[in-house]
Amino acid sequence: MSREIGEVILDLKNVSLAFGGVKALTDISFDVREHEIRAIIGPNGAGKSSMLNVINGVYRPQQGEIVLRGRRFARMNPYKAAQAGISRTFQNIALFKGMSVIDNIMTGRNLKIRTNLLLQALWWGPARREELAHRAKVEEVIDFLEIQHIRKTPVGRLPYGLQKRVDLGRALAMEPSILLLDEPMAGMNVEEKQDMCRFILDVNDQFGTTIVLIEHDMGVVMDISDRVVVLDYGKKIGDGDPDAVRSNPEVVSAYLGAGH
Amino acid sequence: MGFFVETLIGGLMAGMLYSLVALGFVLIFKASGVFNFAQGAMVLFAALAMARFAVWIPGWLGIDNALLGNILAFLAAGGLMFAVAWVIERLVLRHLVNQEGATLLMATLGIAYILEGLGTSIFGSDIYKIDIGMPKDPVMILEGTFEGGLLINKEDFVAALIAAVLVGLLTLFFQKTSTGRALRAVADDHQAAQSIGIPLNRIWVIVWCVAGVVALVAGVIWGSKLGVQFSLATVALRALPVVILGGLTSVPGAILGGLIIGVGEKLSEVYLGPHIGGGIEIWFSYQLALVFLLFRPQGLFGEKIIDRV
Amino acid sequence: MLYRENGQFKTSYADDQQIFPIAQDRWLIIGLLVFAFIGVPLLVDEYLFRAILIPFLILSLAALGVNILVGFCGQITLGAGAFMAVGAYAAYNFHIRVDGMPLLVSFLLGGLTSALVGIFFGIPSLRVRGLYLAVATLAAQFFTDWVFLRVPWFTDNASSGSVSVSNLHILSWEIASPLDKYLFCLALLTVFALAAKNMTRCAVGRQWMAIRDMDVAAEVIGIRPMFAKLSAFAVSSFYVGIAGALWGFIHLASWEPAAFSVDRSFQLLFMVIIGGLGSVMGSFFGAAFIVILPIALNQFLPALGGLFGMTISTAGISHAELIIFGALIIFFLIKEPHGIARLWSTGKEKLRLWPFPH
Amino acid sequence: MKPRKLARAGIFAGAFLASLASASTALAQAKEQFFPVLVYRTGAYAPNGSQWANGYVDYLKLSNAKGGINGVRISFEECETAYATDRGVECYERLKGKNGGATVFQPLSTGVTFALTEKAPVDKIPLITAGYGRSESQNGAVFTWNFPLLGTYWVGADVAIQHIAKKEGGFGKLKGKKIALVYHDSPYGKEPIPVLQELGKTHGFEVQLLPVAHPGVEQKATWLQIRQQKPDYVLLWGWGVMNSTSLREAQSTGYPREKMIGVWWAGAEPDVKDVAEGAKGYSALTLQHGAEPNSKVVKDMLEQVYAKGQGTGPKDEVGQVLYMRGLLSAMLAVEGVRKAQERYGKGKVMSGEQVRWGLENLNLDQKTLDAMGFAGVMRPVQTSCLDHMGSSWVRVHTWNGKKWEFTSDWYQADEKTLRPMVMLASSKYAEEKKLKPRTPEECKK
Repeated sequence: MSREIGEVILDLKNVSLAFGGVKALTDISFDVREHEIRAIIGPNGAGKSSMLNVINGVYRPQQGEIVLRGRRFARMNPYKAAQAGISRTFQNIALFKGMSVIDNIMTGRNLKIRTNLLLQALWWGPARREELAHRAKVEEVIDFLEIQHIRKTPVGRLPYGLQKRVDLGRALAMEPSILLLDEPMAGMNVEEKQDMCRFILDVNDQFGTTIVLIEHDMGVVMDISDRVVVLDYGKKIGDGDPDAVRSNPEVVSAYLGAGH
Repeated sequence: MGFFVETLIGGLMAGMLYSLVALGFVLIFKASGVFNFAQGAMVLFAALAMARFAVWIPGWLGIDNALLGNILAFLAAGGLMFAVAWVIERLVLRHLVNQEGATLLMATLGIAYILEGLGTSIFGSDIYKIDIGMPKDPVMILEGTFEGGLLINKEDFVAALIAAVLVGLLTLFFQKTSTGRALRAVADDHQAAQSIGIPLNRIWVIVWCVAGVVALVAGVIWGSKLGVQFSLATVALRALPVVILGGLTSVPGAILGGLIIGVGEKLSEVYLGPHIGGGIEIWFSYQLALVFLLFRPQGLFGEKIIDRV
Repeated sequence: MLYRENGQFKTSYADDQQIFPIAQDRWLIIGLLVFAFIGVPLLVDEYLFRAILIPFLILSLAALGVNILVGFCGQITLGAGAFMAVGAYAAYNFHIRVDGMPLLVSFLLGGLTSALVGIFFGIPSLRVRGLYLAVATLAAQFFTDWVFLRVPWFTDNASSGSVSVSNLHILSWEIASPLDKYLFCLALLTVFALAAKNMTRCAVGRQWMAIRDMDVAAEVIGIRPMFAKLSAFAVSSFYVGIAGALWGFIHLASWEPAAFSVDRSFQLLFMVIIGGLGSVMGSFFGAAFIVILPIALNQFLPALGGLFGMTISTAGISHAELIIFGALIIFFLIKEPHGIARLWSTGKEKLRLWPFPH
Repeated sequence: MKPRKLARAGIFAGAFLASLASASTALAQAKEQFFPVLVYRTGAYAPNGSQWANGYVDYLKLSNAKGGINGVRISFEECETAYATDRGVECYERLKGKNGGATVFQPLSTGVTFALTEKAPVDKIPLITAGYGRSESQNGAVFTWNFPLLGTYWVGADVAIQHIAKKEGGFGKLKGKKIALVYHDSPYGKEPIPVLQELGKTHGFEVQLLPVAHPGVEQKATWLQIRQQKPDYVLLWGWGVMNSTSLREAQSTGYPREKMIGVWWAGAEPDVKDVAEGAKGYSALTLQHGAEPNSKVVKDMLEQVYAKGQGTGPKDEVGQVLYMRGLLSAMLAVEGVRKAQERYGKGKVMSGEQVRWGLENLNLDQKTLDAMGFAGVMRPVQTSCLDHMGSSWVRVHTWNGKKWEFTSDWYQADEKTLRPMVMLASSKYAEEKKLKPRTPEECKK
């Protein structure tokens, strides 16, 4: 791989999260380095999605902090996270169902919109130029993901695999520095999975985007990630490069051995 | 002090009736997710039917007994409300399964129009009287304790009593009967209920029937107090803050909410109204509900909403 | 065969992002506008102007405003009447209290005031949603009803609380005849509809729709819910406020708070749901349906009765009107829950493929 | 769209166009004087509105039965307003040009009156608002087309105070008294307030304002306040179901009905009949007439209209208070036309403008009225260009548990108080509208 793994850009320290009395995450710490692909694995209900939700501020942990490029966040919120260059996809595809593919991806450009409401209402000068410039950017994403043929289709009508791709497209349109992927390949057939893998690697490779990913498919995870965190019942039970994790006995008994 | 107590009691009495209308809302919302704006029209329709049947039926059958006439009229009106519930399920709800809340809400408004039009064209648009022998004149009590005594309206008292009994009966119905349990199951989870073999359509008919009976009782009480007239349909708007305050899915919430709103609006009108011009009770109750919502978005007893991603 | 886009190639994104990318649509709309501005005035009599077309135009504008909030941003409101009232009374006060205030300026100020009030009453939307929000907006409705009845300052201390305006003019154009009023409303509506279309295809429109479709995801990609929701409330209330000012100044000329009662709010919500949520076009369809239907029924039923030799009493007609109106609404909701606009677009799509549907 | 749907849509559109066409291409029939009738037979105010409408329409029928207006037959058409201003405006627009043009409009709604006041001058159609509408429109110099015949709310307020003063034993006794006004929270209910406040200042009584929100079924708090404040008198300014609700609440809070006085819109059978005994002792002003089942005009009506099965409403309501109000309103309009014919040609159809002249020069003396069957029902009315009200005779009647009975002598409004207020308010209106009031010379034309 040509890219160079850099310094730690995201550091989670002693994060604990509970809903009511139920503990979702207990005292978890791990870090993410620039340009790497970091995977989070674990059995169902291990707290993987909660982990991503903590990173980009959808959930607020009761304890712990997030350090992003040296800045401490005791409380992250999704908007702040987005501003800081974190974007993500969702496990159950949270696309905007009433909008077309193009519009969905265009929403990813939202933080970069500068003109105000009045100019937009008039479709005038700067607003128009800006809109077209962003459209051009979005077309690049569309080309990259090879979804040109469906750009005008309402996303609600697309098959699952394509929706996942659009979801990724929307996240990419933000030009993120860190990309969180929540089970990007769940429910896909082998071919689709291959495509998706290719996109992930290409993103990482071409744009140098740091990727944090949750995935069930062990083969894929071990293939593409640089380092892996293993969670079980909200606790961290393993952390390291794929080989190290694979040979970690605790992980083996909790997860791999369980016959997933 | 005596006056404060009187206002308080007046508020509680009014609140009890709001609870009754709110209960109709909650029942239907719980079981079918429909925010039933036609509840007010149902109250009107039921009351109109009751008022007219009480005159017509004794006429047809040649009965001279007022009590018997009223009972027959009540039964007939109840039967009519059952028919209405069945027709609504058949012609409207069944075709609107899985639609969005706003669409359903509009559909119930459509139902409200139909019921209003139908009710007034069948039964007439005059003011009609329901005379179930409620005492009209007030009594004074506790004249020793409070200066000038406490004025208690017997009619309100009886009305509140009837409302309380109905609420009690409904609670029993929900807790003790199998139909009641099925209703609660449906309220908790439509699909789960369906998968264990509870027929949704039938449940809907039943719950609309129950709401119809609640509307009938509310209509009889209000009608006997104020006369049965088109304006009864507007009680729905008075009961909305109640359901919001109490939570859309909570029966105890509807009852407690009704009492809070009743007391709140009467106290505000009497003590605050004169300083800012009066006529504030209707918006005051909405503001009360609104302020409350800002602290508890799901209402007093509503289920907490958790976002899942 | 006429409705074809073969041979119409887009060579730039600008072309592709036009309001009507298909040439036939463009011509149809231009034709309609020309007809509305030139054809209608030649054909139509005073009754149609005053009783149908002017109310239709004004309520279309209001429905457009409501659609921005409900259809595009997903925030249900039952308080639209309140914002009409705010717009009307604010415009009235600017009109009479500031000497020489141009009519259009007082309308715009009325709209802006309404927008501010809208933002204020939109604040609960940050905490509550759905039907709870709908009821919360009723608070705005009843509160404004009361304010305009009770605070004499707003009605220029008129003893009855009813206000009236007259001698409306823009520069030297006296807006007096039904035709003038029609053209004035039409011009305003055209401008505002265009602006609405622009907003909904721009960033701000996407923000609204994103909040509507999935608010958590919207926040994750950097849309601030507060800004999106409150801007929708502001823009919507602005539109509704302008419509209120038109309703008061142009249609009624003399009004009381009851003109903007809760019934009006329900009526507007009906329009957007029947017309089509999230569709600019739908607002017009809905307004037409709701404005014309009762009047048509009211006139059509006696004629129908006459055919069968029956005379139906006024009361009978009104009752039948209520029943039929309610039934038609339910019928529409069942047949096409997404509104008339959806029927329209399905129709268009079929036409595009016709005669080869597969 | 499926063809079937298309067809359905087509049928609907066609039907609609046809009905519009029939509406707008007015069938101009010669020799018929067209009376549009704005009514409300549905909605919250239907019980009161229907009775008025029945009386109105019946009188038009009776006039036809008696040979029309000097041979000119009357045609009429009802239009339902549901007491809503915008529907009222639509009705007005629909009917104003029909059948050769509307003679006169009587909307029976203060809200609609306000809206039509702006439109009538443009269309040159007079507006009769007998006993309602804008009080300052009495000034015909400014309100050229408005005719608040027989009385305005200001007259009502003034007479109500006179009546109280008489019961108390003179205006001097009013000092320190407390009078509550329970009113419908709308322009209608607010109209009397300035007069009451003015009189309160003059005579030293306190006015307590208690608004009741539309439609008026929720009055508990209002009556609790009355119970707390214990006003000496309660004036009731309600309409429709609000009136009976007030009486029921008064009963249940124990406020003496004898101390309650209603305006003439709160003193009819629908307001009290279901409260029956509970409303006993309650008084209301009358717009001259009360319930007049024994008057000659009612007998004529029963003989010439109802006996032939042409009556509009139920027979037993003929002669009731609101029925009579409608009947009188129609009579005034008919007499306006008759008067106009005296000048512009007997046996001809009069235009709105001509009818206005007629209404402005109405002079119904007692002899004429008696001859028409209004003996004991009405006192003379004489209008002029500057006075569009014509008379301000008011009596008080009281509900005895079964029917209304007159319990006072005739009162007349105090011009000294009211005239300056009318002039002030109407000149403010003229100023706002940039109208130039008519001078006495212009009136002569």
